[in-house]
Amino acid sequence: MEQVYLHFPILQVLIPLLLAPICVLVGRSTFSWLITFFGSVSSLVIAISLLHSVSDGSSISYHIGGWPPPIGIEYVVDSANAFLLVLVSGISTVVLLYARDQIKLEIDEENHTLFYTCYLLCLTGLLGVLITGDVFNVFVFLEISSLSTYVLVAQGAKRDKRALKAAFNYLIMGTVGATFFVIGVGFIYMATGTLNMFDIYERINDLESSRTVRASYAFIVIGMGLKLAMFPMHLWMPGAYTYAPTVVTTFLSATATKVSLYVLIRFTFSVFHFDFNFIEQVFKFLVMPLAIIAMFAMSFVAIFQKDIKRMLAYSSIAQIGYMLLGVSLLSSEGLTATFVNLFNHGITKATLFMSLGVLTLYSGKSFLSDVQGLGKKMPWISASFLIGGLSLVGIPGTAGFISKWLLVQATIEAGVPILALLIILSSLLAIVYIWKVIEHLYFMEPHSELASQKVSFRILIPLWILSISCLYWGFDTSLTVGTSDIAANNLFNNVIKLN
Amino acid sequence: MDFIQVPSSYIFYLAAAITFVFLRDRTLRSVLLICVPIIALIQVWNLEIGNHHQVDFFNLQLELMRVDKLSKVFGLIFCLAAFLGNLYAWHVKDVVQQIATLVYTGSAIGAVFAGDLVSLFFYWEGTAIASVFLIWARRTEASYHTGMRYLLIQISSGVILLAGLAVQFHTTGSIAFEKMELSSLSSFLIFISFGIKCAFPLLHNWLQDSYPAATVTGTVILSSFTTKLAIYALARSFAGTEILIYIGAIMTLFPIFFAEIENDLRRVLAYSLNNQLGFMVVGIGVGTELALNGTASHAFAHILYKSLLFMSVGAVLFRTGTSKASELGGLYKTMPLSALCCLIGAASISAFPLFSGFVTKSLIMDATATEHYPVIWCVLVFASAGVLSHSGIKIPYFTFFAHDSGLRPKEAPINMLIAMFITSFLCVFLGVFPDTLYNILPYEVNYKPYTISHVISQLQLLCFALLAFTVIMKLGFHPPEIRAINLDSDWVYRKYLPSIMLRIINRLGSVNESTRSGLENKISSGEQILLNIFGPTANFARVFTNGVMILWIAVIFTGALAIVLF
Amino acid sequence: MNDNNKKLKETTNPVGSILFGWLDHRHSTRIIIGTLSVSCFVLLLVDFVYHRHGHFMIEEVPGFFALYGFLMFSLIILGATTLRYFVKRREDYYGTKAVDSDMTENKK
Amino acid sequence: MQHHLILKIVTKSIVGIILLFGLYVQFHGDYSPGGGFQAGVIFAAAFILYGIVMGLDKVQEVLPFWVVQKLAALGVLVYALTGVFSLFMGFNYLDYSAFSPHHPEHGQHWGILVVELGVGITVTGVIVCIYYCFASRTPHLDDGEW
Repeated sequence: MEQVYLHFPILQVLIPLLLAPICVLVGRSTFSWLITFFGSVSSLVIAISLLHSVSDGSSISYHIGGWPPPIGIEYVVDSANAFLLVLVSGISTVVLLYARDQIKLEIDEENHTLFYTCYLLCLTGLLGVLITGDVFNVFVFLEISSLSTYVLVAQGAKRDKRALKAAFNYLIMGTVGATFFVIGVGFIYMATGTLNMFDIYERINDLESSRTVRASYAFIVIGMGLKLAMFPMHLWMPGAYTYAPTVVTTFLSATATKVSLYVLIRFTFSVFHFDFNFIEQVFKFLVMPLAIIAMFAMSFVAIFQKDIKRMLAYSSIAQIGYMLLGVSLLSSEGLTATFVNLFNHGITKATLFMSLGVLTLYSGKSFLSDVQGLGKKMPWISASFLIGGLSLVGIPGTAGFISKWLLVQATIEAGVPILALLIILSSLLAIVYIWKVIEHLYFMEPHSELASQKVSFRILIPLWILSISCLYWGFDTSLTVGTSDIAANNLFNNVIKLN
Repeated sequence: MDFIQVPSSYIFYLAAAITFVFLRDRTLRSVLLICVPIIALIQVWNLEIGNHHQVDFFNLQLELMRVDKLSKVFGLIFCLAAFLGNLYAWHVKDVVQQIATLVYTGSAIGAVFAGDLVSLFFYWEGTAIASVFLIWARRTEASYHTGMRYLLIQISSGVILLAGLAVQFHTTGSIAFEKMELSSLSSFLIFISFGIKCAFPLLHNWLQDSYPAATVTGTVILSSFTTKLAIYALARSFAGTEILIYIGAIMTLFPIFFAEIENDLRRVLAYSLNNQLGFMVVGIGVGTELALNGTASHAFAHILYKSLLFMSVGAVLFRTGTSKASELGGLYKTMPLSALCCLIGAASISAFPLFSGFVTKSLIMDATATEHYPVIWCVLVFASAGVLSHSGIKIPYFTFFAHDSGLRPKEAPINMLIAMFITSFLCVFLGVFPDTLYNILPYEVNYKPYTISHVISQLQLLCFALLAFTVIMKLGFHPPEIRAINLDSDWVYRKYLPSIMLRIINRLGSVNESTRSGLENKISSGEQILLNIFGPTANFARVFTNGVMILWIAVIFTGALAIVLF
Repeated sequence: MNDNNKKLKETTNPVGSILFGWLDHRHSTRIIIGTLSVSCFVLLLVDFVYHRHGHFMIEEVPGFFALYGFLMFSLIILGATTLRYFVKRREDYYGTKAVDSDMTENKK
Repeated sequence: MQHHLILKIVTKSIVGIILLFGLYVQFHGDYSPGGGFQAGVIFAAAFILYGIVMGLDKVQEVLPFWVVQKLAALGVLVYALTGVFSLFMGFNYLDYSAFSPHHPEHGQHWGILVVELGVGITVTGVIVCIYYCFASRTPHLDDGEW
């Protein structure tokens, strides 16, 4: 116990996991919030210190129960997942800062404790997926996060009963996805006889022609495709994001799909060998075309949406297209771009959903006409939506620009400049739908009956933390791009330097 | 003295931030708006030659303060113009305009000192985005549409610049913003990008479209920066590129005719602006020291007298609510001071001796002559007569004299008058003491504008042109001022292409045509097609039952399996 | 008529009457045209007295600039009138999407 | 079920035996078939049987809803704290050797037992909780409810 930091990998997951039952046992709304917040902050602190210690490209391994890797479960931290650990726990902390007020309005008092419990479990699951080095453990944590997510989404039912149907759809789709995934994991186990990622990597080398291995990859791609809302398996997503409570939407949009994408990347690079012929084929003929279709089709769909939350959900699917495109280049640059995109899009979407949530706090609906003219009445919040929107479009000086820029560079490096053109074209579509919101915010007269609402600092502070970080990461790219670069190189060369 | 080396643009951005956050008091804001350019002016004046401020961006090193004599002269005049423009706009209460002005001028000055293409690109887009708010600030539907068109063109200029810079970086690994040859793809793209902002022929129409659409004060600000920034960029990168001479010559020519028949006086000035840019572009194309001096000094003088003209017409617009020649006339009775300033501006732009235009334009004319471009020289002389016709005569004559319109507006507000006086003073001062200006030019000047030959030939040209005007007016041949607009090449994308697009869309789409009429409706039919594919009720966005979703998964999975196994 | 004149007097700016008051004089147009013609004539004469130096031969032809200025100005007017024949359109040609019709509406 | 006297009598006598059997499965799980999950289900089965026969109100007198909820959480806590205990003893998480550092085999034995206890508590709680939720569901929803 004297060297706590040696146990940071497990504490990362353990603290929220431990606090979840405590939340239930305590059973008071305010206490639960405090506990949750404490858990989230300590996760963030741990994640940052982990990121710091692996920032030189090394990795940390932790053996659960003292059993050495191929036998026991191993937790591995390298720059790839440490980076996302920071994103997930950071977003969670910021979201929690403002959750208190928002939750009071959106969820019945008696459900608060359980809400926070589920939130903690969801956080546990996401962090666990990221940190574990065991393929079956990935599935377990994925299910922990997914199951609690279904509950969280269903909590939107107080405002709109359609949340229940959305949560049910999500449940079905998520479960199907998880099933596909676990079948894939089963096949891998069948072929290699081990569950440790790095052990599999060693053993799978000669098994490229094995049909079991090939089929397992197909299962995993589809399973994760469902979870990360890869077009056309995204159908659960607009509903879930639209009807879930704002806090949940904000948190999920910034983290859940990103974590699933991470799993796909991790499996492609650290479990399978990315230079397997069949993997290249999958990315070339399946993922890349679907990603490109998603970029355009979903942006067009977003343009025609009247409900801003739904519009942003579709925009997320389009953005996932960018990330998948980055991965499917199967190059180190593409992977860097995707990692930066994961991070930047995470904070961007969180900013957008959060400011939207505050804008529609009192009207309770998020149609375009509901935010009409709020630019004057709620200048600070509208401004932060504006910043988020600019970042989503990729205006220079915002975080979004950095990720698009890297992606464009990666496509040019990969020798397919036509993709760069497509990326720029689809960014223009993003301008259109963001502009529609801005237009309603700033260039229209507000509804007269809407009195000016005071927004407390507890909401403003987290919101502006996010908005400013949207801008900040547009200037200071040393952390995002630097870490992503190391992460991508490690994954690409499969360097796991254990210390 | 590290403080003095920070990028000047930061001062403006900081002021914009302060304005946005703190200043609720209108007077304080106006004071700030006036003080900031003065501070920047002092800073720029004291800058030493050299590269002062580097920033790391990705793996690139950005030069934010490249100070040499060329950038310094542009920096100075930009600060001066910002000061005059803000003084003129003292009465404006609109925070949006004030912030836009600060960001816009800051970006322009930043771009002047940018030592590499990446930071140039950022500032380039900064000017585009900030300036559009000066157009939107008028808050009418028309200004909104005009602003959108303007923004689209300005942004595409930036995008092309970005493309050029990317190609250059990819091929040479350098992002230096230096002199380049018009031989590679990258330089060609950059050239086009500069050309758009510089309003090259056929790329020019955003200028005439947008400047009359901005607010009274907005146009004064707009007229000073965007195009002159492009001139600076061209002078920096493409000095001595011969094609510029011909482009410039055409630029001096065609706006003359349009200006002559244009009714909106601010658009007349926009055409005139375009024509003056032509002189500068010719100077860049010639590329000798004398010619570049001419370009820089002409830009300097031009910013002043063009602002002055826009100010006086703006004052009229401010007081009467119109800037159309057909509605104005006889205003000298009640706005004599504005009329006087307008006359000084007109004399300067027509290059009467003792006014600023005379001492700067002749540098360029002389350079073309020395380098033996007789045809170009003749064109420029011709264009000089043209300048007299629209800016020298038309603007003051139809606004303040001509037939009495019956309007009796009050004299311009005091702040506008002060701004106009200072500008007039500078115009005359530079004309009388040209050496003040010559001393800050990029190269050493051994040129005497006031030789007897030169003065006489110029006076002959101008006086006889005036005589011709008198004769033509007496004979009644002068095109009358009527309420009408004139088509320019923007007609192609504002009317012609949309109609072609619609024809194509109509061919493709099976849209019920009988119920629709007019172009607007047809555009919306294109939207309708998209709506049918992507709209909320279309297949792409519908919420399906779980069964259908599972079916999709099955399809995709079969695909994946097929790819993997075979 | 008298009333109207009075009203004009009242609204006229005092500075205006100092600067441009003489324009209201009956013969002001004649004075201007006269002055212009005389100065043109003088300038033309100077050409025959003083030998100008220029870069091109043609510059040294007496009266070149005068002739060039006069002719070219007429050419511009002629060209512009011709151009107007082709490009003139009604003010509301571009509908609500251009400021020209905007101003028209403001006037109404 | 009001008239099913036999059922009621049999239930009353059998519930105790089921609970006992549950305990047996629980604590012999480490070296014979069984363990926390099975034991939890058996435990829950006893309460569910009681609930089915005697009615929901009666069983909730014995085991109120809030207790069930807390039980579910408590089990997880027991499990997690076992791991934390080994952390505090200076071992890796869930390293059962911490329970008896000098005889690791005994430690493993103890550790498994405690962890299984946690699992058993949670499973009991969750299963009963699910039963309560279904059994106490509103039979019919009005239009307004939706």
